[in-house]
Amino acid sequence: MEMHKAKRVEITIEAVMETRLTEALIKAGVTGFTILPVLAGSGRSGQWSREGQVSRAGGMINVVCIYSTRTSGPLLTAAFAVVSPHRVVSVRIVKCCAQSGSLK
Amino acid sequence: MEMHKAKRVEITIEAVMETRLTEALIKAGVTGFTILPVLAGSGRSGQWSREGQVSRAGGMINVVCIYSTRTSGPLLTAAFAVVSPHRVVSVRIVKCCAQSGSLK
Amino acid sequence: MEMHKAKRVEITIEAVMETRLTEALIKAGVTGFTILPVLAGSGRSGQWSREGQVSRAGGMINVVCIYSTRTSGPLLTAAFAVVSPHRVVSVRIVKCCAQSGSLK
Amino acid sequence: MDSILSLAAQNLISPIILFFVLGFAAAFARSDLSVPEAVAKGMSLYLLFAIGFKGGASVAAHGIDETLILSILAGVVLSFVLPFIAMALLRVMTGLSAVDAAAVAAHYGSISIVTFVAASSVLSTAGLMSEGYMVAVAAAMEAPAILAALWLVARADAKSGQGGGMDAGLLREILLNGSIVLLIGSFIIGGITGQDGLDKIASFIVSPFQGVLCLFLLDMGLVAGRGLRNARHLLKPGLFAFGVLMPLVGSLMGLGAGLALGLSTGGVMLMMTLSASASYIAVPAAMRVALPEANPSIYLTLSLGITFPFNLTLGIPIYLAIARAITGG
Amino acid sequence: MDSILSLAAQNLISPIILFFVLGFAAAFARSDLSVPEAVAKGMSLYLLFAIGFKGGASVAAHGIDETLILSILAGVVLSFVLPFIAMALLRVMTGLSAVDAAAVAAHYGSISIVTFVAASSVLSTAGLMSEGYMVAVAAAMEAPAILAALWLVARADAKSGQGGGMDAGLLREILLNGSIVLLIGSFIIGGITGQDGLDKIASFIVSPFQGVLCLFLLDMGLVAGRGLRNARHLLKPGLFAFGVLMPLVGSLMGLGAGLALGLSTGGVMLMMTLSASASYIAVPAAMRVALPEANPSIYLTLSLGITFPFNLTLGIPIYLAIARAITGG
Amino acid sequence: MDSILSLAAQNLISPIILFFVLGFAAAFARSDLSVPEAVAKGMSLYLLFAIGFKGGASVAAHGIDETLILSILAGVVLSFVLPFIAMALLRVMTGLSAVDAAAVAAHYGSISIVTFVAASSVLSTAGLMSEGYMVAVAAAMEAPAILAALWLVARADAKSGQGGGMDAGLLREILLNGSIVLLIGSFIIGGITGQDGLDKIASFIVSPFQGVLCLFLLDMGLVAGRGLRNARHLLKPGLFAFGVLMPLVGSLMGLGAGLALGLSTGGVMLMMTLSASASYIAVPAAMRVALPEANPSIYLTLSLGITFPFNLTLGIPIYLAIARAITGG
Ligand SMILES: Nc1ncnc2c1ncn2[C@@H]1O[C@H](COP(=O)(O)O)[C@@H](O)[C@H]1O
Ligand SMILES: Nc1ncnc2c1ncn2[C@@H]1O[C@H](COP(=O)(O)O)[C@@H](O)[C@H]1O
Ligand SMILES: Nc1ncnc2c1ncn2[C@@H]1O[C@H](COP(=O)(O)O)[C@@H](O)[C@H]1O
Ligand code: NA
Ligand code: NA
Ligand code: NA
Repeated sequence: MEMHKAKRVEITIEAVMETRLTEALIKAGVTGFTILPVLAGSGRSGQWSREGQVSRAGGMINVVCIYSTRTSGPLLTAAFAVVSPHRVVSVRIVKCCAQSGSLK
Repeated sequence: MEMHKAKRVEITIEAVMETRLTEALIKAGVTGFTILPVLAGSGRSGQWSREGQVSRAGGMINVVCIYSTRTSGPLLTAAFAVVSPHRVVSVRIVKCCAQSGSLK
Repeated sequence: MEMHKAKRVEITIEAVMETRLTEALIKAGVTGFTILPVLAGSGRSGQWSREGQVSRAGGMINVVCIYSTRTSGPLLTAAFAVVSPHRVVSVRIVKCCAQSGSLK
Repeated sequence: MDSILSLAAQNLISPIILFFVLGFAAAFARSDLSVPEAVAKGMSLYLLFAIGFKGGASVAAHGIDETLILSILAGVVLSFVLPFIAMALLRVMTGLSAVDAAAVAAHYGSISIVTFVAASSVLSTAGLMSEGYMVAVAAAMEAPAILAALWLVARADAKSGQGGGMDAGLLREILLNGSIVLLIGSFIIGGITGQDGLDKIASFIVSPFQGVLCLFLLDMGLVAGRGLRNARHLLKPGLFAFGVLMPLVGSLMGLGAGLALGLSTGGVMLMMTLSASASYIAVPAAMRVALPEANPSIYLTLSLGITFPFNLTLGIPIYLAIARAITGG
Repeated sequence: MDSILSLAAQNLISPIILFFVLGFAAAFARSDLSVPEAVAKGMSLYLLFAIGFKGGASVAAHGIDETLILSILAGVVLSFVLPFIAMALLRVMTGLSAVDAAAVAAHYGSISIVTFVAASSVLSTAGLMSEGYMVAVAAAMEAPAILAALWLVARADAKSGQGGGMDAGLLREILLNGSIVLLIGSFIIGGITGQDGLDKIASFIVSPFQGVLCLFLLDMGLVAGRGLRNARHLLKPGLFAFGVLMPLVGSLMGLGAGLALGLSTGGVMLMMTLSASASYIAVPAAMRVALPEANPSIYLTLSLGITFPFNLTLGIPIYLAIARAITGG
Repeated sequence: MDSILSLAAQNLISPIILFFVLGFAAAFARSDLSVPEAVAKGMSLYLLFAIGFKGGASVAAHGIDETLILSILAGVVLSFVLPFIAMALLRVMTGLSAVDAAAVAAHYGSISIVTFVAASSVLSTAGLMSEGYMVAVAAAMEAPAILAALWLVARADAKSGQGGGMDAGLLREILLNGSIVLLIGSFIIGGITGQDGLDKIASFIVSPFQGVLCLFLLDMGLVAGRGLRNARHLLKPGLFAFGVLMPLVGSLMGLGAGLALGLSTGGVMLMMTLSASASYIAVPAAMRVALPEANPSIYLTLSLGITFPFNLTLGIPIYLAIARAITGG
């Protein structure tokens, strides 16, 4: 299996923003991402937990997106346009490699 | 706590392949891994979500495996033998460190 | 968006230890973390799965904590004090970057 | 007054209230008792499905009342007007910023479906009927308050480019949010299939209803208690007072509307309860998108930690006593 | 013809169909209404448990019919043969690759347990009985189609080393998949404990059954609608036509088998429904393992987005009318 | 003896046991049948809610028995004493380390609420009554065993600084753990609202109870079977023998206590069952915090994989037969 250099962005964002973020990513030509559920967390806006919650308002999701180092510009711009007015966002970039072809 | 250099492989694979992958890992001598649930995702085979699903066919899991840099060969070979015919796989390797003893 | 250098610690720990760990983190001045659910895993104490479980004893959580490289000392000390007597802990440190302001 | 007290006492020792109190107390004692998110959501789907369907079947049984449309219109107007009153009270009683105040105001214009359900169950214990379409009024009151709040923000703070973002996507999300769709959908299906349909599923949506409500209120108590414990430092006296005063003010508006419409005693009491209750499901989700600068701890703590318990324990018997005294029901 | 139409109309306004339509419409309108995965799975466990147990208890009550074994055998044969017919139709009507066509064919040989449940509930509304062991026939029809499809792939594409991978592990997974085990296990337990056992748990598995089915079909509507919306670009006219034609063809094969076995009117109708229905739980999971090159969007969209709604709304009343007309029941 | 055997046989073919066996067998056959964690937790909340409430309502109906307090005290003492006996047996019969043995001992002092529920349902099938407050005794027996075990560790291994960590936080967690809070809370609410309250929610907590219990025991069978399969290499003959012997020893202690308290036949049998049963929810969680060096596979496999199935299938009919023979009930 050939490995390529790639970037891995991880965005922790309110669950209600999911569709907006994924639509922005797809519009920017980024079609590969994975969404992990989040149980609980803490940040500047305090501590929270999903236990017993009904509303989607009180929860986050974790969007992981791996992309080739060449396409970083548009991805970040698209994602950040959605993400920036929200206080509850963390973006992390790590160097990594991924199976050829699964990146865009 | 002493830190060692290690690799971190993250495999996003269909939930139905879980047993096959973990059995391959264990056979290859890799006994440490963690499986995270995945809510939704998008890739070459389109967008999907676990909401309301009953079948395990329409979902992925996230298998994270940390191992010492010396044992990388057999691990990757074993994992990839299971993983390669499946279109829905992403492998990422990152440099990291882990508590001594929890690696193999 | 400005990026800063940061560290990312990922701790896989028994679910029953959640409150103890987060309280230790908060006491150490670390107020940003995200807790992911874990479905199943394997380590020195064997393989396990959350399927059908009622007790919290048989499960793990994944605590991810991103912090600026300058504050690593107290964080690790606080976390490890809680974590060390437990056999089921994996700590990983990776280099990464995060949105300014969300770190502490 | 006497009857209010005895009714309140009787209400307080009903299983549903006691389970709410149990959850509240467990959260404050930091017990690890908790209901999984999926189970809590499952119960809320059940409750919406059941009350929607029963409302529709009741409309089918009693015929479409001429006041149905008027009542729905009244609900829309109340939901749109209440945030303005809430806003005015908040500016006087608290030091909240315009954005935070508007976000809170949106919650009080909208409604809490669980408060509505609890009020209905108090009604039936008291042997009173109500108009089946009050469920539709409840659904109609969910959304207008959100628009009012965004308008308030835009007015208060015309320069801040960020706040008050309302676009087509958000509007669709608000109008088609899951609870409205399920409530209205079940209402219509109940209306179409009528008594026949109700007979088929009565042993699912009628008989076990009270029991599910007990478990659900246990969870609400846990969530409300945990939220209040985490955010108690936010609860300035002014905010606390608002959380108790505003439902009373709202209930009086609802009383006026109910009387004007000529509703039954039970209908008037439900209209008061709807106006008095504050949302904690649909509106918080909309606020996270539309007013991300507003602090969620404030509006959630107020609506879920103060007003919801107040309505559940004291408000509902008060509204019932007033409705009875005035309509003579 | 007239009776089919009126039956279809009557079927269309039953609560279970209307909730399916509600879910379907909500998904198309992009409402955020959704059922948590755990709740959906819990409801499916409940349905399998209930129908298995009731089937077994009914066999215990009526004695083991001499045609039980023959019916199960007929089911196995039908499940194995139907994929070949489906494959032939697909090669004529669509441009699918051999692997994609075989994967689709496997779904149509196997069965949809929810379609079976909906048909049973239409039967009981119509006041017709059926053989209790039809549940066992349903379970027996789940797996053979998968083997047929893998054989089709191996034949069509003997050189491609990858496709059609069947090993001992996969065979065990298919035969012991959760829904078969629960269905057959509950059937046997129902048979052992008989009427006594049924009396003990009737208020769990009999009375609330229709209500749970409504909620479950709401979820099925949401999932089917969302799938269809995401994959509508795949739906060429040929594929769409296959999704409607194949269940009719299947139902005729089931009709033949049911008549040959001498089943009751209800039994014939259920045999038709089983043959007409397409799997969307067990077979997709097996295909992901055995035929990873097949595109899941195609087979899921066809079976869940086209054939399932077709059977639920039009197919079932058609099969009932035909069964009645021919058996004179 | 004869009556024990026929009772055991009768018990073995009840739906709840058969569903446990189904789950156990499915796990051993490596079927992928599984119950989502959230659904399993939801069912356990339901069971605790229902038995607590019914126990409280029964106390309200029959009046507070003078032996209530004494029975609870007896339960506390039993729970504290049983670990010492278990520890002694373990040191003789097995080669476990002090820490592992103490962790196992804690489980056998505490109780399994599902075993209690299964025993109650066998009682009611046999037409026997029992004291409603036995639910409170069950709750009181959950925690003392944990303290006993920590004391055992501290004594056995005074030097090892790590083990046996008991602090205020852990004590609160143990005493306020979710299942105790829900059980006692529901018991109190059942006591306050009495028959009235029970009437309101009976169709939720009484009629469907047996059915939910079947599904829950299916899950318990799956979890126990999977655990046993994964950890069968740990099961030395000595450990296995302990897992069968210890419940019998415990039941005799419970018998003595029940007779001394003058409980009814049903009460004696429940006291025996509580003493015989081993925890697999609250104690394992406490052990992970307090004795992290103890191997969870050992204590979970013993209590859930050996003792729970033993009690469910053979133990309960034995305890009932003994209680009947001695009390003449
Ligand atoms: N430093 C951090 N490390 C990990 N997760 C974080 C961090 N900061 C924030 N988060 C996550 O992002 C969410 C929103 O953060 P905030 O906007 O700061 O309240 C939190 O609830 C956490 O789940
Ligand atoms: N570039 C990517 N970044 C993150 N996750 C991905 C990426 N590509 C694929 N995935 C995940 O892997 C699954 C299968 O991918 P695919 O086979 O390309 O459809 C997707 O549904 C995602 O959950
Ligand atoms: N090398 C590893 N890679 C990933 N996860 C691990 C690893 N080792 C342990 N874990 C996780 O940590 C848990 C406890 O590990 P242990 O204490 O070794 O049994 C396991 O059940 C896994 O979920
Ligand atoms: Na209101
Ligand atoms: Na078929
Ligand atoms: Na015990």
